[in-house]
Amino acid sequence: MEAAIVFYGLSFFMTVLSLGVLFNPNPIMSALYLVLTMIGVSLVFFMLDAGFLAGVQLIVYAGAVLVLFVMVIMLFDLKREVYTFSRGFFTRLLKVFTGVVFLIILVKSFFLVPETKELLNSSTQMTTKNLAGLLFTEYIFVFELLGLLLLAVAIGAVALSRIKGGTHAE
Amino acid sequence: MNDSFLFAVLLLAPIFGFLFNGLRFKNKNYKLAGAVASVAIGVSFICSVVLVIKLVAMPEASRAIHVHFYNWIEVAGFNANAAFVVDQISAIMILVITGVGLLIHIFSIGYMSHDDRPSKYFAYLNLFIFNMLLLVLGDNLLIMFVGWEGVGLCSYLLIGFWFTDQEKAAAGMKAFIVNRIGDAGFLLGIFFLYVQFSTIEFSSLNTLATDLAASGPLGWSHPLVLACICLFVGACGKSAQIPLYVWLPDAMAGPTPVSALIHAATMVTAGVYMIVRLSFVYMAAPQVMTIIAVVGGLTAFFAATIGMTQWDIKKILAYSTVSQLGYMFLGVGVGAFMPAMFHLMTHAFFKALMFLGSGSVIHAMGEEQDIRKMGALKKAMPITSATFTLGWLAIIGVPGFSGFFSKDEILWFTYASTQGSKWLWVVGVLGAGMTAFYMTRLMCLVFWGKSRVPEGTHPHESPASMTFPLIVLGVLSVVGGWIGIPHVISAILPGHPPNILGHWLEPALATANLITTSAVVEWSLMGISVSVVAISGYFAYTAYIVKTDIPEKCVKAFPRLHGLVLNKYLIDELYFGRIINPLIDISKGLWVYVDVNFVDKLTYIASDFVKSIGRLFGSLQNGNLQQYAMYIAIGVVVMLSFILMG
Amino acid sequence: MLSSELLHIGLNHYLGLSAVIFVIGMLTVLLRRNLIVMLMGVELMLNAVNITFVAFSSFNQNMNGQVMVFFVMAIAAAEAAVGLALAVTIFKHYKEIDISAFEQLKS
Amino acid sequence: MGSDIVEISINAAKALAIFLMMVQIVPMLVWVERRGSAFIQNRFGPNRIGPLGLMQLIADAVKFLFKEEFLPDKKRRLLFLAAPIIALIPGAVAFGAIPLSVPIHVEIFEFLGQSWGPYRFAFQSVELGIGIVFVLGISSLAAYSILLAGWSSSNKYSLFGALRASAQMISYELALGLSLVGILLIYNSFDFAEIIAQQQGSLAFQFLGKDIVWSFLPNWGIFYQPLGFVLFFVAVFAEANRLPFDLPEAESELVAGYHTEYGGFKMNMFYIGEYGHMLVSSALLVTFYFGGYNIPFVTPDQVLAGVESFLGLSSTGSSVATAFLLHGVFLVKVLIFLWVFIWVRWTLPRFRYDQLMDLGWKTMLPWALANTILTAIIVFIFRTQWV
Repeated sequence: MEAAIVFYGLSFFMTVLSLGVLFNPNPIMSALYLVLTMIGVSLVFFMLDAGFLAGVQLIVYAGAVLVLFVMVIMLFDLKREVYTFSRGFFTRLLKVFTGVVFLIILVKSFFLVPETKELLNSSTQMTTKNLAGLLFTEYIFVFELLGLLLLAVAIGAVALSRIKGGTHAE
Repeated sequence: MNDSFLFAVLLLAPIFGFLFNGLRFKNKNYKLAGAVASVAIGVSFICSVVLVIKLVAMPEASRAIHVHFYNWIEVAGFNANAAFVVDQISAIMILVITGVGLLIHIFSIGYMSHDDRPSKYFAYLNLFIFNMLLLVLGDNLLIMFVGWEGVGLCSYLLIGFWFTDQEKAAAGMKAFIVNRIGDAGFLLGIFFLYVQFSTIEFSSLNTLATDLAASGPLGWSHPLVLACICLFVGACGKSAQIPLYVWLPDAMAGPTPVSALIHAATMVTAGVYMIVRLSFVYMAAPQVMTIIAVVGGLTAFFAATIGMTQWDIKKILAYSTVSQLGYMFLGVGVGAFMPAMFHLMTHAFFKALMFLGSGSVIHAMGEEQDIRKMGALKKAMPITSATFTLGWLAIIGVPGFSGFFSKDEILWFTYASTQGSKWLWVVGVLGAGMTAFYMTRLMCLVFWGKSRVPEGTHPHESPASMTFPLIVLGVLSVVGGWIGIPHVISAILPGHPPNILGHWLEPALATANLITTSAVVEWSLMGISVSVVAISGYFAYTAYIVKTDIPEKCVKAFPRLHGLVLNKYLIDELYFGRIINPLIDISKGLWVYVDVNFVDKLTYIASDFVKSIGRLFGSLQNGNLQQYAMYIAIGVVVMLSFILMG
Repeated sequence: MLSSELLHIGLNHYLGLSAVIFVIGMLTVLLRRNLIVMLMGVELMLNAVNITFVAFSSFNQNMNGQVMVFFVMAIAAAEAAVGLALAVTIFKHYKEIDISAFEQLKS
Repeated sequence: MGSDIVEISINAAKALAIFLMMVQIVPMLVWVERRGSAFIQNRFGPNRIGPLGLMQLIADAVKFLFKEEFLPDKKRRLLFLAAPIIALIPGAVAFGAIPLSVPIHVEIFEFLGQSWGPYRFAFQSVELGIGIVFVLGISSLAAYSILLAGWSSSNKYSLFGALRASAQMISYELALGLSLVGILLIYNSFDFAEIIAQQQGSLAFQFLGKDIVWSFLPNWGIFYQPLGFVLFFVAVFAEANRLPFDLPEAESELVAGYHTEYGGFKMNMFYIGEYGHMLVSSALLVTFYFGGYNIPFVTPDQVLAGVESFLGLSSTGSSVATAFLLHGVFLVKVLIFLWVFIWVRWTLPRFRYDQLMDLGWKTMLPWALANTILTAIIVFIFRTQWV
């Protein structure tokens, strides 16, 4: 009962907040709605007994990635947008229609998933230790690859943002 | 040592040399380049020797080392392996290729010392050795074909090595194009053989062909006969037989060691080797063998006549090579496979020796090739002169020298084989006489008589790296013949030395039936040919040393005949006038009238159609990222709904 | 009718939530003109997928799903870094952050 | 939260008390800061109102409450008002997850004719198995209040301050998190209580399978992680935007940085947030490196036994007494660190911004990585059964 109330409340807020991301014409407000959505996702992880991921979600998304977003938006000093959405009435309609159909299909397909078991609260398998174990044994290659990717991205981002142009043109 | 390891080293050592020199082709250090290349070939030579020793140790009936590296092509029943074999035939070939090749590499170090691209030269040379080894070691026709094409390529590259000279570049192209005709024949031959036997491996081909021949004579349209003809066309191209011999004299544009290695000792004998390899197949098609014999005999004769009139030292040797190759084909044509191989080997020794000798002379004369401007070089170049003399004695067939044994064996088979004829023997003997004439003429004009060397040129003896190969080849030219002594001669020699080569090759080759004759006939035939040689040699000596006005008188007596022969029977002009130019005209006509007006228009219609469709769909690709994303989303939706509905 | 089906929170509830968020993220990418907000839409989509991963992982008692979430997070961070760097570059050049600026890049 | 009404109500009261503790420590700290700085700078500081100037705090609070509100234009008003409130949240939530003492065990007792218990009350608002990750995650949200404040002020100094602050916090969060990895490796846990439990008694460790006890040192984390401590200490200063890292509010350059436009009680909330941050940082330092609520050389069980025999209380009573005794020890340690914060502020000058970034990325990060790797190697060598 409590779990249902918490879940439905959280779902409602997350839906509203992500709709805020979609509809708010002010990019900064969009970003802040997104921050709140991320915190909601973190809570969902918490409810799903994935505490470590919840914390990492907070640190990585809310604490780092979205700070960057907000920072960039503030740096550009973007005003409220006159044209929030893309052009073309028909295209817009088609896009929304696609989205709705997609949602219907997704929800329909979820009922193909076989009947699920109870969420066991204190499972011995689902510990952070096991996560780390998997990460450093079975997925070690992917893990190292990700390290390389992040290095490449760091270099690429620095190189990209050092391109001279616009206000920095000589 | 492991067989496959030996094979790998044998094949890869030249490739290593090629890569080493090829990757630093701008380097001008000729000593390093030559040393690396020579060492690479030396390693191959050692491997060859080891392999042959292993082969000798094996029982006579099954002397063959097969090595299978991997499955090269496997398509729907067709199977070609990267497999190699050393048996009695290829053993001789690899010894000749790596041995003579090694000597020529060493010679080249001295010869190319003034060139500015020695690394490139040695890289090509090593690549050639590799391809030649592929050709002779291949266990099936396809590997042989790869080597066949590879040596063609190297030949082209080396003939046109000094490509800044228009004529030399053209000579390279001529060689390549003429060889293409032959190669097309070769490929068709492989196809025919595959159609007939469903295999391209030599051993199974030979067995199957023997079985087929046992069932009775084959008609002209039988695939095997067609295959033999086509393969012979290939051999004609590679081994410079009538009518495809025209490229070989022009090929003398390349560096002289190249002429010695490729256009005298090894590559041009590939055709002979191929036919010997497929001896059982050819024995199943006697009518083709007759063609081969006739073509070989005619080539031997006509090339010799042209050789008598030439003034360029290398051209004379080139025609001599064509003529000698003609003898080999005459040999294989009458079923004298063993003597053909024998002549191939001795020819490799003495012709390589003579080419290298001529190279030494040309080097000494400062790139002068006209024998009218030489003479009396004996004093200036004693070693070259002495070794050249040995080669001369060998090629004209003086008894005791290598050429005598091999050529005489071929002539004897021509006379005595059931597939030979007396007329072919006559042609052969006449050719031998002419050979004696033009070689003696060459000796007289270059080394003996009075010096006609122009002022300012000071001929000198070549360095040791050039004379050493000459000496080794000189020795081989003398003693090389003694491993294949005919039994009539061996009968009168003390100790009755056996015919080592014949004995060695016997299990691997088909043999022709000989008419039983007495030893007297054989002795008398030998006597006739030796005396013909002696007479014509003496005549040449008289004409060019004693009474030097005889040649001019002869020319005046038959001016038209001499002109015709001097211009090589106008064969090149004939080809240009009757074949090449009409082809060019037809092509031009097709281009101007058919291609532009018809084919191009058709393709324009097609391309315009594609273009308009592209424009239509291009409007979808308008650069709007969100529309692209929408396409993706719609695609996902469609796919998911298909999955869910289905 | 408040059936026990609705009150008993199971796997399908979480999947439904993630589907809703995913579609909203997708529409953000499709509809918004601001490049940075589009990137936010991408982040929304990634997080929706993460929710499904964790939900399956928890309900099937299988840790592999959580490992995947870990990787998705790392890649999302990388994607955001590059995306923002691109946005900065675009902004420097065109003085605006509209996605239609990219249309001018075509030849 | 709990199973019955007593447990729930006590837990709720406990959470409220801990939040109030955090809020109430601020005025005291303000007093300590002002008097302390005066002491350091050889002047008097506020000493007129009340004994030792203690009443100055109340006067200040009253003044803050009655100041005139001034707000920017309407568009950004919501965020302008939200920013100071957001500033309070990370400190308060994070502080709630840190155990302040040993849990209290209550035996079964009769009350209102009913039998209650037994209960176990942890001395913290929420007990989490992954406390460290949670605290790091929550404190990483602190950047938003500064960003929002700076942006919604419509003031370029504020915006500069906000951008500087967020860049600085992201940069130092890296070093902060990495310097903790060594502690995690050694104590093998994300749980604060477990980490503290491993720091009781004298310094004892295993070396190549042998147990070694150094009874002259307490079993504190700093002796295992000296480099990690230094890095964490420095990073914490930067995270709290305290001198020498207070670039976001550098008054010589940016007037007052992100809170230039704030006045009255709203500015006070930023102060509370900053001091809350300091409090959390000090508590973390104590928890990780100085044995938490442990009395040096003594284990909590020994304390409990001592209290039982010395005071002669019931088991519930002695549990409560022990908990509050150890909480006092914890508070003393935290206060020492709070004083260190203040002391450093009035001793060191401010960095230049490029020096700050260089220090963060080029010095702290590599050293934190080195510390991680070194610790991993040493832990591997010490823990492996080599024979």
